[in-house]
Amino acid sequence: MTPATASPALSSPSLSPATPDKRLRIIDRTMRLHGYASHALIETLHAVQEAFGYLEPDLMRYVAGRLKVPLSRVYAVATFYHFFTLKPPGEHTCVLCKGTACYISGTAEIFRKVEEMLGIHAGETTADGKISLMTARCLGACGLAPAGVFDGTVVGNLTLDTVVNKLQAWRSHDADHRESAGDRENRNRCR
Amino acid sequence: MSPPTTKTRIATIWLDGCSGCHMSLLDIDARLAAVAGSIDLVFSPLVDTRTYPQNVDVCFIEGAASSGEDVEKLHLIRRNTRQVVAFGDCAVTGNVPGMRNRFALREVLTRSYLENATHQPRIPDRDIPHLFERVRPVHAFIDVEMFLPGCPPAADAIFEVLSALLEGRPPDLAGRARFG
Amino acid sequence: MTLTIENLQEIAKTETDAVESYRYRINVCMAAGCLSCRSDVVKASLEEEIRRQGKEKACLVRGVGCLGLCAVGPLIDISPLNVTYQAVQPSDAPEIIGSLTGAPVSRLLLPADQPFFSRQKKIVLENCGIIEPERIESYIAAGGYEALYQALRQMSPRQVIDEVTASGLRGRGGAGFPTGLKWTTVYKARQAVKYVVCNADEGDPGAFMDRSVLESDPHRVIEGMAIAGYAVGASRGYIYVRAEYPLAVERLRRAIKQAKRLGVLGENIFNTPFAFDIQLRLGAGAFVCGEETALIASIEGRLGRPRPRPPFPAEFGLWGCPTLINNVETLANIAPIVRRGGGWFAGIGTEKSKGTKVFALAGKINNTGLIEVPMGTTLREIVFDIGGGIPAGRRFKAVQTGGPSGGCVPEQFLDMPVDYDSLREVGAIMGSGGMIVMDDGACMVDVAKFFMEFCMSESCGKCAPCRVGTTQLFGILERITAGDGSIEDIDTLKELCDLVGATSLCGLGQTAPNPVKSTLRYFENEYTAHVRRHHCEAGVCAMGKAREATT
Amino acid sequence: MTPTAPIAQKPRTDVNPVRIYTLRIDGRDVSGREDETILTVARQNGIFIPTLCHLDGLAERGACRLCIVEIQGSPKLFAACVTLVKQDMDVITDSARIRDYRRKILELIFSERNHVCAVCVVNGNCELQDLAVKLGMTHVRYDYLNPPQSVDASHPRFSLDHNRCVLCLRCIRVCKDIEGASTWDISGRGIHARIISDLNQPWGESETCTGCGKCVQVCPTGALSEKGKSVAEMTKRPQFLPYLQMMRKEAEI
Repeated sequence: MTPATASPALSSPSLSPATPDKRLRIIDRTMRLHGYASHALIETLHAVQEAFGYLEPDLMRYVAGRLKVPLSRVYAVATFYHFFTLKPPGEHTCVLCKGTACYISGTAEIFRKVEEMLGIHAGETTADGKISLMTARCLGACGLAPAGVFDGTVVGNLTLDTVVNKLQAWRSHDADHRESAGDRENRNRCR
Repeated sequence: MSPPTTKTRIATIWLDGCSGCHMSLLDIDARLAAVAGSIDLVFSPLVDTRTYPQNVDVCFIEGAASSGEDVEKLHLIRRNTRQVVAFGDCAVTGNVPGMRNRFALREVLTRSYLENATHQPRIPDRDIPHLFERVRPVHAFIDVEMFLPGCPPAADAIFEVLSALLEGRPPDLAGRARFG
Repeated sequence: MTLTIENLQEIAKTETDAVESYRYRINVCMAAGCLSCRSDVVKASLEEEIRRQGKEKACLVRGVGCLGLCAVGPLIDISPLNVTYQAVQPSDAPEIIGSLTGAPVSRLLLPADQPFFSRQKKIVLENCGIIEPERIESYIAAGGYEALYQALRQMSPRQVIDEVTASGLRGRGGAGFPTGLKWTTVYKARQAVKYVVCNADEGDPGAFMDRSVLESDPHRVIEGMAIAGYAVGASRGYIYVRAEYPLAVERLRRAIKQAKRLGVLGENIFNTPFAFDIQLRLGAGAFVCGEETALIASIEGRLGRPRPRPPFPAEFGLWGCPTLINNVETLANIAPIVRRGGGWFAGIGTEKSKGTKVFALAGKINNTGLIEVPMGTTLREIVFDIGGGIPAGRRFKAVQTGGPSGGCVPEQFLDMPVDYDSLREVGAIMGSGGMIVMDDGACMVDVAKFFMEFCMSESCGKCAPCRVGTTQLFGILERITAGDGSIEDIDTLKELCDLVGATSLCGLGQTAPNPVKSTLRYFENEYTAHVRRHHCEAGVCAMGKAREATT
Repeated sequence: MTPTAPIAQKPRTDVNPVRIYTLRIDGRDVSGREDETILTVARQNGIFIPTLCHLDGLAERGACRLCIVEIQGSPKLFAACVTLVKQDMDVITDSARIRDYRRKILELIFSERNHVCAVCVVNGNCELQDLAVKLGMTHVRYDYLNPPQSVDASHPRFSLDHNRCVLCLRCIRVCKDIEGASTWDISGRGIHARIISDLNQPWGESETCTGCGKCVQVCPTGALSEKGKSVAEMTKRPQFLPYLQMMRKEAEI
């Protein structure tokens, strides 16, 4: 995950030679687009997360150096906004909506059962790295409550059974299953 | 005042604390003698009474509430006492006994009775009061008329409270009492 | 090349002719709701079926925005037959295409006289479900960007503001501040650089109006912003949109690109000196960023923590410049107001709340979805006529409006006209327009706990009353719903509500106690039942865990 | 408090000259410059308003809410540290309502972390402790939250005890605005907000900390302290701040 050019010193923002990692170029492009202005921090962190799936410390360091933003502020912004995650996501991501309409329609119960089943809490990934469980404040799909997002696809009118089946399918999936780049991209976008 | 005596019936009790507040009480020294004539110490670790009497005018409670036994005592005190004083930081805030609250009770017991034990490691479980998961101040369980913070409260402050109670006026603790 | 009105009209004509050259136009809802029911697959299979039956010349399939009735998606609408189908599956395609010339497919038919559709009045949503959100031509064919032309070429900034003021439009983001007044303040500021910001960080859980507007009619918002920019003297705008709305983000990006290419954004718009450019900024999951000063901080790439006001953003906003902040729905009202005049708009609604309001109906109601009704429509009409009432024969209990800053309106106020002031009177607020209907299966203490949990985790942590107060409030509510509460807890609740409301720094903290306050006001008996009898009437709260401490 | 001396400025002709307003604070007639806050003017006149996040020489935040005051004619409360004086303003800094709110806010702050004065390094030299006395807070009626907070003693000269932090953010402000190092910031939000250095590294491993100790001197509680000092010696010296600021302005002219 970590780019080979990790940890460029704060003082030398030029310390990013052409790296083979395409993802790093996406981040560079975002910063360039905003003229390396410090106010592009949030936009850049979005780009980092979209490219890498999470905010890796060395990348935060890299962004801090390029945008001339204190390290502490990068960390502050990365943890203030709940959209950002500092932990690598699992192979699959299950987001359950905890908006009002979904709550009224019983997501709390589904959520409890899912936590129990996976043995993890919201924001965590199962030990085998298979499934990440997240909550969303509101997906804006209240008409379809309870709703959730499974690997980037919004699914409405959830029941405990549909969720459990979906998770079971992910779990039992053979290890040789490799998700396509498109899947990953899609997933990151919707998380 | 209650019929049997015109003296003010005072009790003190020591729950989860270090007895430092009681030491501070004794630090009032000679001035204690001055008020001795008007008080009757009816229950206290300092005197030899087994049961908490009825009709107590004032009770000084030192220490936090950490166990079922503590709370039973508190309710008994409340029933039989006109004015309850939370006496010292442990009673007022939970203070040092409350520092275990940020750990699970199990962790605390394991640490003290198993990991750090040099002889027969065992968590005691027989014939002892039920320990609460969290230590709480006195006012979390019963109404309290007066709070006297300090670890321990200064002898001056204690004396002021005592004399104010005897004189039936509100105590003036300005500059005399604070947490810690 | 500069765009002229003739160009605009030509684009509109070409588009209309192109669409009308087809005998049948099949509109498939491609907003997030129906998309999650695979309406994209439905669209593809319809196209496939048309090809198979060789009807390419007669049938046009278009992906349009939200048709409103999300409960029964995917929805498709066929004109000029005036037929709407619900819950369409890809496998229905042959039957639907086959029936175009004959009788409609009755098993999919949505009754045409549904009050859901007939009782609404659409201004903000007038194009939703009618135009293709991904094509600017489609918006122009519906009269799009004419208002911008009119404003730039025929009106002075002052006149534009006068129309907005005359319309009586009030901010649709929640507080209901008069829009004209806000515009005037920014207009009067002397600085050369000013900004217009569109607040599309729809954070209320249970509200999805803005998302639908952005997904269904993004150009309307862009046009509103450009007009606002002209009126107040700003040449740059930002749209601050939730990253959780990927589809809205994508459509906005596309729309901005199209608008720039066509010349309705950029330099010398419609051959005038006016220049306007819009950039997108993604929110990152912080409800507090709906607060103006926090939103500004976030656009500046900083932590979204509110600062004390004054100075207000209208004087000292983005990068210290005067900044106009309006929410999506407010801006979506601008083009129609300019086109048809403030007087027309002021003729709709009630005395103090003009125009229409979009509501997102959700919760225990049959017709979940998006509606737009004139201000002053009663709750009963909204819930029982348009919304179709409560499902499964349950009883109506309350409707929650205004999200975490709002309150619960109980049954006795069902005949109250819905407007800013009457809602406030009963302890709720208009908010952004989320309406969550609750039946007798909802426990009001649990609902209050839900909102307090929301406020606690969305508190930015800057000021002590909100940071610690919401945590304490939540702790008490948790205790009560676990059956461990005491009667004193209810007093402490009231006391903390007062404290947090009176002393918090920003609107989030000041309104955080509202859900508790309003449920206490109308449903205190439920609280007392929880603490005295350890009983939850709705059966939601799992009571009975013995309170450890009381032994 | 010492009144801030007016700083010599270049004469400006493009705006109105600076205005001086007369107003009333607690019934006393006072005057203040248009850019002065209620707090500044009150303190110039010896009127006490409690503060916690405010510190002379640092940018205002208006966050602790202890300095709330009433202004006649408005039902709202105003933070004195960020509210500018206005002509004919009638300010009340001390009423039953305000006293009650201030005490409750202080109780909330005490309930938030683990403030155990008896075992604290600044016992006796603590602004929070003093405030409890001044505001007559005898006990905390809310539940203690007792969060599991940690102590960072990795720095050779200083230590950070999150148990005592009140999130006044003075350390962050002094480090950013005065020292210019921006070592400190705040991670997370709401009740989970916490002071961090750099990328949430141990303080001793911070790459940006200059070790100047300004943060320690401005910290109102025992959250930041010097190692190797006894409790009695643990006094803070934030007075350097107005001096530093004055000297810097002097240097600019």
